[in-house]
Amino acid sequence: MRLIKYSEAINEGICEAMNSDKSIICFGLGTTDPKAIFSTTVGLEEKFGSERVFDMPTSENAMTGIAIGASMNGIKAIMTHQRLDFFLLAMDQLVNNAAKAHYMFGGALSIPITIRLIIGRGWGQGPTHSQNLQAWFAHIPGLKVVMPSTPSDAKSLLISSIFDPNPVVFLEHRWLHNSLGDVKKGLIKKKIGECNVLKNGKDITIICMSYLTIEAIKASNYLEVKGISCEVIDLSSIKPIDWDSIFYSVKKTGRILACDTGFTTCSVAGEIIARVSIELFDKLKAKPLRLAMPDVPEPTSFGLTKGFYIGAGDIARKCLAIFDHKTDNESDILPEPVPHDIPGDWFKGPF
Amino acid sequence: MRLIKYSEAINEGICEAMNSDKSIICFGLGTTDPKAIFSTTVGLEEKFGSERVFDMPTSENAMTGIAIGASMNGIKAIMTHQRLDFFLLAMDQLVNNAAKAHYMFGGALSIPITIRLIIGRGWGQGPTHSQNLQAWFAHIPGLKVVMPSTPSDAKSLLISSIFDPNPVVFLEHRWLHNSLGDVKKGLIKKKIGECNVLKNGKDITIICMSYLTIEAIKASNYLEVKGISCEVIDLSSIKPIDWDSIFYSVKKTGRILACDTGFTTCSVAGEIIARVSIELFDKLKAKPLRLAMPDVPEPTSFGLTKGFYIGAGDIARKCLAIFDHKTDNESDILPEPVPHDIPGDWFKGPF
Amino acid sequence: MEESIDKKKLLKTMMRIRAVEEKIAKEYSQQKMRCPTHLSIGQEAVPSAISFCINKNDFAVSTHRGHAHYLAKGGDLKAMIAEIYGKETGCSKGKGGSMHLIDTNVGFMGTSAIVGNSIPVGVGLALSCKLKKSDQISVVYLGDGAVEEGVFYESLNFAILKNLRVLFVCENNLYSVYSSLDVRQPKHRKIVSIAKGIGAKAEQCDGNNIEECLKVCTYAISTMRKEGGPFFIEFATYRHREHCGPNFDNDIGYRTLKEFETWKLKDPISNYQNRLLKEGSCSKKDFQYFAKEIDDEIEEAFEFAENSNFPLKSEAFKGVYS
Amino acid sequence: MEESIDKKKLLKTMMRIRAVEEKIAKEYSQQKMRCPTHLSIGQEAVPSAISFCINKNDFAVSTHRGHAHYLAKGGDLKAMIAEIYGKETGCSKGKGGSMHLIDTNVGFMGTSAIVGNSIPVGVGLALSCKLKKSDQISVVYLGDGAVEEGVFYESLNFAILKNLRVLFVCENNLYSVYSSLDVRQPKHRKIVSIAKGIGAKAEQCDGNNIEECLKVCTYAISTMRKEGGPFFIEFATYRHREHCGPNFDNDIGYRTLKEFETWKLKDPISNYQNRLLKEGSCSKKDFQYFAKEIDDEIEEAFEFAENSNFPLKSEAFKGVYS
Ligand SMILES: Cc1ncc(C[n+]2csc(CCOP(=O)(O)OP(=O)(O)O)c2C)c(N)n1
Ligand SMILES: Cc1ncc(C[n+]2csc(CCOP(=O)(O)OP(=O)(O)O)c2C)c(N)n1
Ligand SMILES: [Mg+2]
Ligand SMILES: [Mg+2]
Repeated sequence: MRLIKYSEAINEGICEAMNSDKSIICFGLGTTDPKAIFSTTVGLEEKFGSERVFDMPTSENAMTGIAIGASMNGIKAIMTHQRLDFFLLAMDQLVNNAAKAHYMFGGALSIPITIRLIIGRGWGQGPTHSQNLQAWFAHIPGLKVVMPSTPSDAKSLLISSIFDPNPVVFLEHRWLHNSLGDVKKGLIKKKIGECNVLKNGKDITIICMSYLTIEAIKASNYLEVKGISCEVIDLSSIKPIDWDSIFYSVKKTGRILACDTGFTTCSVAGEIIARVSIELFDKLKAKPLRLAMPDVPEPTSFGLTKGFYIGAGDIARKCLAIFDHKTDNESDILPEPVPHDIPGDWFKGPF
Repeated sequence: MRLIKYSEAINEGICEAMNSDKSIICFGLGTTDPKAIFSTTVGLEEKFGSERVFDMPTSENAMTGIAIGASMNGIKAIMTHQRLDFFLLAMDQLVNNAAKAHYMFGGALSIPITIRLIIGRGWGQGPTHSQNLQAWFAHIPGLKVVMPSTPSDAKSLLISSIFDPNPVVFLEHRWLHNSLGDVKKGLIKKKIGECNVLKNGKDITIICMSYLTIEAIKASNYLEVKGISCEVIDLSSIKPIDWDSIFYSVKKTGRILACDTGFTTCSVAGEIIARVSIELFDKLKAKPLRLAMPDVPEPTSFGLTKGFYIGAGDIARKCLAIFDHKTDNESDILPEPVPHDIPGDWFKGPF
Repeated sequence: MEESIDKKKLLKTMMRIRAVEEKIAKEYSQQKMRCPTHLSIGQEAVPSAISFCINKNDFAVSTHRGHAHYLAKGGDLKAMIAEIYGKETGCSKGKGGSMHLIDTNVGFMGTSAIVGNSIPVGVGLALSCKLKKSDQISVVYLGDGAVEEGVFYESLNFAILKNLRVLFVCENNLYSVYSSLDVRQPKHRKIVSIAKGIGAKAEQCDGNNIEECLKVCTYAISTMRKEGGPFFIEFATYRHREHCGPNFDNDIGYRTLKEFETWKLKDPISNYQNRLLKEGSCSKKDFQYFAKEIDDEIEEAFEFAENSNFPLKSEAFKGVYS
Repeated sequence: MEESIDKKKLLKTMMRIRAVEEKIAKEYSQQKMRCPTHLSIGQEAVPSAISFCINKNDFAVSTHRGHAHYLAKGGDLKAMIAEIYGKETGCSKGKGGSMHLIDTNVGFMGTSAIVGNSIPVGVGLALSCKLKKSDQISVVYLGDGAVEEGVFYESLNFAILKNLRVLFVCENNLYSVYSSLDVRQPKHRKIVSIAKGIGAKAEQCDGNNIEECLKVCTYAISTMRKEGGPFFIEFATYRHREHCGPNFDNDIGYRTLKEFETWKLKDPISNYQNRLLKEGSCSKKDFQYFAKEIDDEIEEAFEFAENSNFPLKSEAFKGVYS
């Protein structure tokens, strides 16, 4: 066992990759500043030099195109944005260019770029610093999308993303940066497109991603006590998604709850419900369930975010309801932590 | 009956609105050029002057922000882009600004802008001139999204969009521009969020939008002959969507096929399947069905687009299969028109 | 000019902004203002000068670092503090926080947490004025980082094209977060020269000298009012505290203590106080009196904020559509 | 210089591009080239000149109007025509069409159907060269409309910042689709002055005079090779035919016949032919000989395209991922 933080795992992943391949570069606003993007890029410039590791102008769109152009000549770029929301400026380059270049030039090119986007919630991040738009990226043919929930996946999936010949959108949740996990040394990889079955169960399949995996595990522990056996699937990759494992699990349990950190309408969770309903209609023992963020921008106020986020309690309640469990006091079930808007004591705001 | 073209209906809608309200402006690349955005803006500059109707620089992102800013001071802007794909440059302004301003400023502002985006398919438009990204817009709280399929809806929904106090994304399909329909004179409005039940039926609900409505109607006529009675729902509004009518219909028919002009994964059709499966699980007599464009960029070649688009035949085959209809020769069913890549003889390419 | 300006009022405007920010800094560690907050301490001269050149019905938009701009435009202090506290009495009803301030009553049309995002909005406001044949102007505050966004360039191009009255106020404080200009913009290329290249009238100005700021702004605005069209001003300025949050951060190594101290010496407020003392237009007593008046107002605002209620949880789900 | 350049080859390069475009125009109405197609007739001098100044291993990227740039860089003619016909032998296997041409064998790294979209790509290619310590340069073709996109400005800023060898070739043909410069850019503001304001070395050049083009390009490229850093050149040019498609469009009213005729008189090819005749470096026979050679090659290319197969339908679903 070697416990390290998620943020350290990211850093290690970049280091290992850059060590093993001189064609990898790493840039983004703040990459070389003292905060080093929540410590994930710390020490990289010292190790690999300022040609390969650099800060950049606030020019998200051009910088994406520049990564694309460099990748056409054998460079593998890792670009980071401190919030996904900033990357909305670069949708033209991402969608009209990176995602399609391999296809529309008949295979003449590959675009091996990795775009790290930090997503989050809470502590007053508000409407434009908290968007979880994985559904957007999943909608676009040609993009791969990953959302690791453990330090080990963070490292291994990041390495796989960097070496993947396609553009990969790598979504890391701010609330996971300090979580600890066992992480192997070296250049470890994990196949993009394979989920983690974190827990075997027989009554219901709970599908989750990124930070919600933490909440799903908590809920499943609680439900176990109540006699409901949950199979917990951490998606880990969003596109390609591991349909085989999902279908296999739902065939077994006959029930599904799909959770999502993003808005509800046209969400990844919705896609999962749709596909499962189409493919496994006859196997479902109960209506499928979804728990995604409401179709509402995230408000800033501490008061307004109370009860706003999806937590273990919400997951547990959804599952209990489908089994017609009566509970005396609903709000007693895995209550929201206090304060509800931070991931843990380590978080000292503002960023 | 007064038959006019879809493109004329758009033009009339703008005229009527601008006539009735001096605060409306209309701009976009080509608005005042001789082609007048597929004739939809013809004559507007003459009628309303060059202060209110103007061409613009190729600066999609800034122009969106400019529309937003003007709207904060009582101007209602109609902005048009000749392809949806160009508008990807403006996602920051649309999503981080227009969609959220009303909410994140606590209601202090409204953003009454209408963004006309032309979508399409065929005739070598290729990967970056053919995207139907309604699912993206539907995913974002604060946006309204409409996709009229008839000239009458085009006019009335456009007028409603212009006068709606929220940002509305108005998607018009190039293949509909020349379609004829009965359109009332005057300042007619249609409520955003109400679908059209185009055909009553009892066996299956076919949900469609925009150009696919034409194909769905063809398919339903064919299916009728085969003894399958289809209820055809033209969504018309994508967000808000008319859940009441959809649920009402599916409760009746017990079967659903959701069609979509966009990519499959995380599509609007997927959202409909998900919601229907969740809400009407017990009412479904057969697995729900979806027919959306594949998760593939649209290729350019005439050869490659053969059989690529969703047509009446595909819709019919999907429906027949769910009723276990055996058909002697599948490909005989409503064959793809020849040539398959144009909407009709009126289309003379290239634009 | 010398004669006509109200020097005391100028000073007081700056002092008030400073005091509000200092108070936020002081209380911030209590963890009651739970949102990213970017203070303008050190950068008070520019908005203060501008507040003397524009009218209440002129427009302004700003950035993540918007407190000073909001206050200088006449924004409601209580509503701002309450907003930072996330209260229902906040100017954005708690939905926006420090980065989303608005007061439409005084033409302050919002700040944005996305760099460059409010620039075209300011241009759109100016377009609306032209359409309405009003002679209002629109002030766009932006940082040295924001000029790196393509939208800045697109917006300025359009403002010139349509001859719109937009005052672009670029507060060049040398940093974007902790990234210095070196890693973002070509050496020896001045920001003002970009604006000129695009075709705008443009000037540079010492952003620590409020009287110079006032002069340059007055000139720019009178030019705009006369001839129409935008004007771009690059102000040299410096933030004293960390990029985001209440503390000093000279220890973390992105800038030298020497640099900090050099700029600290140029502090717009203490310098102006010294100058007014020297020329006899103000006494130390005046300063104390101002400070007291300001403190009372601030005290009241913080009390107001603290005593206000959080919005109801259910409000989170309302107001998505108008 | 006069002595050293191969004038015949220069002329022939232009004539070949023109002849290809004329042939496309001639065949287009057959409706076999079913994709938006933007011809460069009238704009041949610029890419022809550049083809004389750069090496095969230098890079180039271009726009929707990319045929001439592809050919000048040495792109395979047959593969281009086949691509426009949508055939499996096309340079993009039929997936891209006229607006998505590529030939990586000669460093032609693609065209884009989105205005401005390929500009940062060209800068990224130059960055890769710097990282690999190669002295290759990267040519970015763009139109006068593309400079209105913020990404142009962002890309140029970065190229200067990192001292990248990017040659920005702006073909100013006065129009973006049917919109004249008047409605898009400030009067009297030159595009070249934007580039200078951003901090680039920049020149203007008559894009109809191939020898002047050659001179300016040679200077720009030798400067870049010596000093590093980008260079921006604005070329005055004019397209003879409609924006998209094979026809003339002087009848539709966005430009005057007079304007068209004035520019037609500056036609780069006939003028150069006259000049070479006059100075005796070429005879009419030479022209005929060139034309014949070119026509044969083109005939063969069109035959190749016509005789090639469409890709299998199933290919549409392949190659989304690498
Ligand atoms: C589009 C975008 N990119 C990055 C950020 C992160 N960010 C927040 S504040 C800031 C600094 C911008 O610098 P400047 O414009 O000089 O303003 P200053 O903070 O110095 O006042 C940055 C980069 C953002 N908010 N938006
Ligand atoms: C982002 C974007 N906006 C608009 C268009 C529509 N469009 C296609 S070609 C073109 C003209 C651009 O003008 P310019 O850059 O001068 O090139 P030219 O056609 O004159 O060669 C435009 C606006 C587009 N393709 N992409
Ligand atoms: Mg700054
Ligand atoms: Mg042009």
